[in-house]
Amino acid sequence: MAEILFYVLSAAALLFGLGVVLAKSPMMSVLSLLGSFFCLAVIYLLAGFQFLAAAQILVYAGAILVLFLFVIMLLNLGELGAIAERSNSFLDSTAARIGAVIAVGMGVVGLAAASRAAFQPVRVEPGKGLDGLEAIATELFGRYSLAFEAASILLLATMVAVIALAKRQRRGLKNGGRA
Amino acid sequence: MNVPSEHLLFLAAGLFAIGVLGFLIRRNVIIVLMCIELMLNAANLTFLAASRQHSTPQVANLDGAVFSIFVILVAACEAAVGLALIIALFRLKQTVEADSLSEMKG
Amino acid sequence: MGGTWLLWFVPLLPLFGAAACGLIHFATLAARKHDANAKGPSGLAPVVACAAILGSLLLSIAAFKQLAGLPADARVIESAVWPWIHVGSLQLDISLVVDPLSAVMLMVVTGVGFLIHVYSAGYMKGDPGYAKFFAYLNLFVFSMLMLVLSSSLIGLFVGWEGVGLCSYLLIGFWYEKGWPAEAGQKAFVFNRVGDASFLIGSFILIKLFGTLDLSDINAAVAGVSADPEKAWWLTVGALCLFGGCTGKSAQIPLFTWLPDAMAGPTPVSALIHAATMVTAGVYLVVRMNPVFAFDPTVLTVIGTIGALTALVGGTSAIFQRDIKKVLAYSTVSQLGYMFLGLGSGAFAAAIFHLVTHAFFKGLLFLGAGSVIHGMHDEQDMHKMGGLRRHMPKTFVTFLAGAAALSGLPLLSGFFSKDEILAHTFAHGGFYFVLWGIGIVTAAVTAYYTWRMVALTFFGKERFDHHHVHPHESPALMWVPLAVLAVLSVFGGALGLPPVFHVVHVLEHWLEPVTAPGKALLAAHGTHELSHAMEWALLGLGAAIALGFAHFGFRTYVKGVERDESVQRNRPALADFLVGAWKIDAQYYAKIVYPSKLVAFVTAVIVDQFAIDGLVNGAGGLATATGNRLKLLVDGSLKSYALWIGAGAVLLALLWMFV
Amino acid sequence: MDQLTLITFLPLVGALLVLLTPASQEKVLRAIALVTTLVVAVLGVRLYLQFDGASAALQCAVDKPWFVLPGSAIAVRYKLGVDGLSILMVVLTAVLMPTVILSTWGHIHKRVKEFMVWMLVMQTGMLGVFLATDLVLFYFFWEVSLIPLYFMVGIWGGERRLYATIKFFLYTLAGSLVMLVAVIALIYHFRTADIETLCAQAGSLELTKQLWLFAGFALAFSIKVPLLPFHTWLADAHTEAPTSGSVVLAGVLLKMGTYGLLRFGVDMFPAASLELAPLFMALGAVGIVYGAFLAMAQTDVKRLVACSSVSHLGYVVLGMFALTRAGLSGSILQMVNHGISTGLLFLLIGMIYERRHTRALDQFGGIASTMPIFAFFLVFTVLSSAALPGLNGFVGEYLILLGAFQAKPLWAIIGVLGVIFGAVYLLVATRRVLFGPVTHEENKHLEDLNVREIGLMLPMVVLAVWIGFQPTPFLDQSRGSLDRVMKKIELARGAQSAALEVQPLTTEEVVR
Repeated sequence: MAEILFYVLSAAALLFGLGVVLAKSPMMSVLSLLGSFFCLAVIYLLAGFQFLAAAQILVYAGAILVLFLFVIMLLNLGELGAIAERSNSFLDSTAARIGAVIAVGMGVVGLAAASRAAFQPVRVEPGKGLDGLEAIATELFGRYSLAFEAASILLLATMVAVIALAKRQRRGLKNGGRA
Repeated sequence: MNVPSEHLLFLAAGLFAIGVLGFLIRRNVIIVLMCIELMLNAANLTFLAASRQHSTPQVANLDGAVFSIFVILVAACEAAVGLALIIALFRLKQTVEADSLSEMKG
Repeated sequence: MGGTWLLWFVPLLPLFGAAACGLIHFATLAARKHDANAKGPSGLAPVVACAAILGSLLLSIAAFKQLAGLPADARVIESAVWPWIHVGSLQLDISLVVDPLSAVMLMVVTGVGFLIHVYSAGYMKGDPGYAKFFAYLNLFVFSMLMLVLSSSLIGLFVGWEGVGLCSYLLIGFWYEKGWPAEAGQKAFVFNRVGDASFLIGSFILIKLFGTLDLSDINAAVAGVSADPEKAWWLTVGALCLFGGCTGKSAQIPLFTWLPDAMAGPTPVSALIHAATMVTAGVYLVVRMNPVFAFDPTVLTVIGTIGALTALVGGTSAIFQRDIKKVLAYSTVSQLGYMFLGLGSGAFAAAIFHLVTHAFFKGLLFLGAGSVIHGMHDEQDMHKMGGLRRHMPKTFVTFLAGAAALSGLPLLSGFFSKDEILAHTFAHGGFYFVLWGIGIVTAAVTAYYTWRMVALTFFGKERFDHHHVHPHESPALMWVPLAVLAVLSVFGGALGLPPVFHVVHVLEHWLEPVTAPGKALLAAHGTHELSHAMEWALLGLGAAIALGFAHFGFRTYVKGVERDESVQRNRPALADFLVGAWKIDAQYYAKIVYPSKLVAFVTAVIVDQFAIDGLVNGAGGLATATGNRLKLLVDGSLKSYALWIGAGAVLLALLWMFV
Repeated sequence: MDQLTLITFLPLVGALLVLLTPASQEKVLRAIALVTTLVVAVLGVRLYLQFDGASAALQCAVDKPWFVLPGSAIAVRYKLGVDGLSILMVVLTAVLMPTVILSTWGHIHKRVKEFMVWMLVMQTGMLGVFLATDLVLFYFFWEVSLIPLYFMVGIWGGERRLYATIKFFLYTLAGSLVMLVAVIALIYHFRTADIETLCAQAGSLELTKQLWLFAGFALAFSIKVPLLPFHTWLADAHTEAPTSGSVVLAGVLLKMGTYGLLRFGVDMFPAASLELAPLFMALGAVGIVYGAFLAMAQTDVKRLVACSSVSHLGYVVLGMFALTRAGLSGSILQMVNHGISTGLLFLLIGMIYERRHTRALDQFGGIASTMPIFAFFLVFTVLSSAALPGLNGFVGEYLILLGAFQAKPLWAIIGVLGVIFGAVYLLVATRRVLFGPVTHEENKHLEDLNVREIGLMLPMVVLAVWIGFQPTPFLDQSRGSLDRVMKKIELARGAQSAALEVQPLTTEEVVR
């Protein structure tokens, strides 16, 4: 039963992915992205990674997508056609076509690589959680403690950068009020 | 669920391809950013597939999981910075067209 | 004369003389810097120079006397050895040796040299480079003495090139006029071509004998006949050495520099291009007669080239207008005779002709010099005539010289030239042809000699009187002329033909030197002449000389009509002969011009374009690729993304399949 | 402080002194430079007198630890020593420099301080190259001596100086990089950087490896020599260099190439050099004739002399790769002779350039009548470089051509052609400069050489005449080393003939 659910969800995830790419207005893209995140979250759950499923929902769907929404709202890009693509299909310019070809190539390569890899059967029984909280914690604060601290610095740097970038420069300030 | 790992990897590859497709085709920078998020998710999926593959009922190999946590973190930072840039760009050029930015010509 | 160090003074005296005159010259230059026409000490130069030559003349006479005292087979005086180049097993030293041959040459060089020094003291008076001239003249005598006296080929080569250098300096003495410098350069280059072949000859000798000492080589030649490969190398070596001689003694391939060498002052032509330097080739062949006599073909080659040169030289002198050019071509022709003599194995006869030629040709050149001096540097015979009344002393001595040159009977020229012709005739076979050429050249010689005498001293005066006042030369100039005249007339006594039943002085004197060569030649059959045949040849020679002398004199005593008529109706022949059979023009067209072209091609096309092109090309290539790559960075995000994507796919594929 | 370190680094001390004095005091700067080079010259002559020509060993050797190559136990030592092959060049470098410094009075007037510093640094570099007996130290000095000339030509040169100096620098550098590869290979294969042991052991390598290593070294040195295909940089470098730069470049720097070929080619890889001898003799011989033709077609007198250097060094290579006793000693002597005669030629051209500020041949004519002393010196130098017997050029050339004849008669005959063409282009140049009527107005009142100019040429003239008349003491200095090298070549020749059993070489051809 779980397998069927997995296949359905993966199909949904792919469809939502396409939705993100092909949607006319950014709003539609954001929503389809949200959909794909949910499907993936459930797949993680099926694979036995409860913590990650939760993280996926909380961080990705909750934080990052909201951020996107804010930006779209802030710059009022939401209406259909406000910044509609000039031409209806995206594959007009040669660059786009090459891009498509490369994307397809990437996909094929991925599939070929995956199929070639000879995996033994998975030994994990379904239903039993792989990443219990306490197991993840021991890992995170044990072997990966250095990476964890580095991550914190990364976050700090990002915050500073974002503020510096997006702060509105009031005209007439000390350095000549550049735009 | 005892789905063979290949299928998980197929899904990841598909998602990744779509992400690249969007990344290369779309002219709207925000969509490009979203596609990057998509690609990162595909990477996450691969990590988890690997972690799942190498775990045994007694000992769970969680390296993949920890990695995907960090991937999520990086994705978050990347998205934040990307959006900040977009705002600055929008204020400068009133557009989010990718092609309009070509001042750095060689 | 002890022999050790004293012998060294024979060449060193002129060297010191040259150095002294050099200093005097620079002193006069310094003096002249203050006031333009200051004489400075240059008056001293001729005295120093003549004293130096006189010193070495006296030493030579002493050496000659001491040599004569020694028993016939041990007539050698050795000098101390100067160690020059010692490399591994190779020992090249310079030491002087006086033996009968070099004694004769010594007398000629210092004797005639001294007379010419005295003559040029008068001839060059008033010339700004007075002291420099004597410095060069002394340097020349030093080099010539080194050439004549040295006992090894390497020492001889030092003199050989030294002489070439001095002739370059002296021919180009009046370099302000421009063309003498070109003539000097031409002479030096021709000599250098000969020297190159000489060098190769010396390498072959070292390869065969391991040494360059002449006496050792002459002794070792006999041992070579056993090994055919060595014999072949010896023949090639002999021909290379002869190549050197043709360069120095102006034989067929390399003779066109001699007529141009007349650009130098006349005493130079007399000393260098008549008496001494040009005879160096003959001296070398006689000095190394076993090497040349080893293979008969070498002698035949020498004989043929000699005969042909005689013919070309003689015929080219017929229509020359410049008195010095006539004498120059005549020298070429007489040198041809000497080599013809060598070719037929008559080494003593060749030396005999060399000595007599030094006398009468030196005399003729100095006579011409005094004519030119009197006519204020006018050398064109068509503008002379009837000078016998103005210059009686020069006229008489010139007559003696001309008589000897044309081979009038009982004079030195007659005996020496006919001895060579007799030996050639005696050789038989192919040498009959050479003898024929010799006879024809004898006739031509008589013709052009008396044409010259007639045009210069007889007929009406073709110069305009108020500009030119011909006057007799001062005593300083005609005394040497007189001495040389006496020697030219009575020089024949040195080598009277056997038919006179009197000993051939020179042949007997040179016996020890020419013996090894004669022995090798005897192996290929001896040639004797019956008395009757000798008388016949003497008579024939006398008849030809007298006949053509009279014919030449008669046609030109009235004036230059004969020349003009030939010029009018047979211009091609006249031009052909005056241009020495157009050989020089051929050289310019076939060698000089193409070499300039090749130089241009190598310098501009091959070097600049090809090799340098490659080097600059490499630089250019780098900048070109740099520019093209620059275009990739066009600023658009999309193209960057594409490149990233493409790269990723490529890497993946690579990873997959490699 | 031992002798060799003193002689090598004294110029550097001089350079420091020059650096310390303020640039305004030009007189003091020049004096310091002159005094330093004079002291070095005296040391050089003392070294020459002490040197015992008969012994083949390295004399007054210095051997101090320097550093250990990382990752391996190979100790690179600070080793200096002089033997028969390098003694003449060391002394020439030491003796030539005072003349060069003295000549800068005439033509170096701007930035004198830097010029003197570069000149002294270069002298250290050059002396180091000839004295180093450790491969790494040799390579270090090889590069050090390259840089000063880059600045000298680049700053004080003529119009196209930038092009010329960059081309010269890159060309030589490319060569030395290839050499670096060979150096590294050699050091890591034999686990030592000492040249003496390498010379002994390198023969043991099998032939193909020897050939590759030899090729590596030979390429760098052929560029420096310059051998035929690599010579185009020389003409540009000389034309644009200041006079004193040209004198040093021609006098010493080119000889580093030939010295290298001798030390690292013939001495270190006798088998390989035997194998490649015909090729190098061919390049040398053709180089002679090619250089001569090149010189014939030049209109710039300095470029003409540069092309003549190509021809002269063709002789050196021809003699060296004849691999006979005469050829080798001739080529060593010819290195010194070329330094003297071409050095003098460049000095003279510099003097006429200081007066007329032009080097075009057709601007001259009839200078002999206005400058007789200059004419005397020019004719003397031309004769010395056209190998007139009695002067230095002849001894070297005769030995080289003799040696070449004993090895390969064909190339010797082509070399002899060089004697003719050499005389031609030199005499033509002299005639166009000195003789003929005075055509140009300026040539009428040129003032003749002053005492300084005559003084700086005298030592070289005296040396030229001395080598011409008495070459044996100079030849004997390299007797011991050359016997050692000849023994190695005989060994290699024996091995080679053993290898090609089919046609054994007749030993008779090689004069002992």
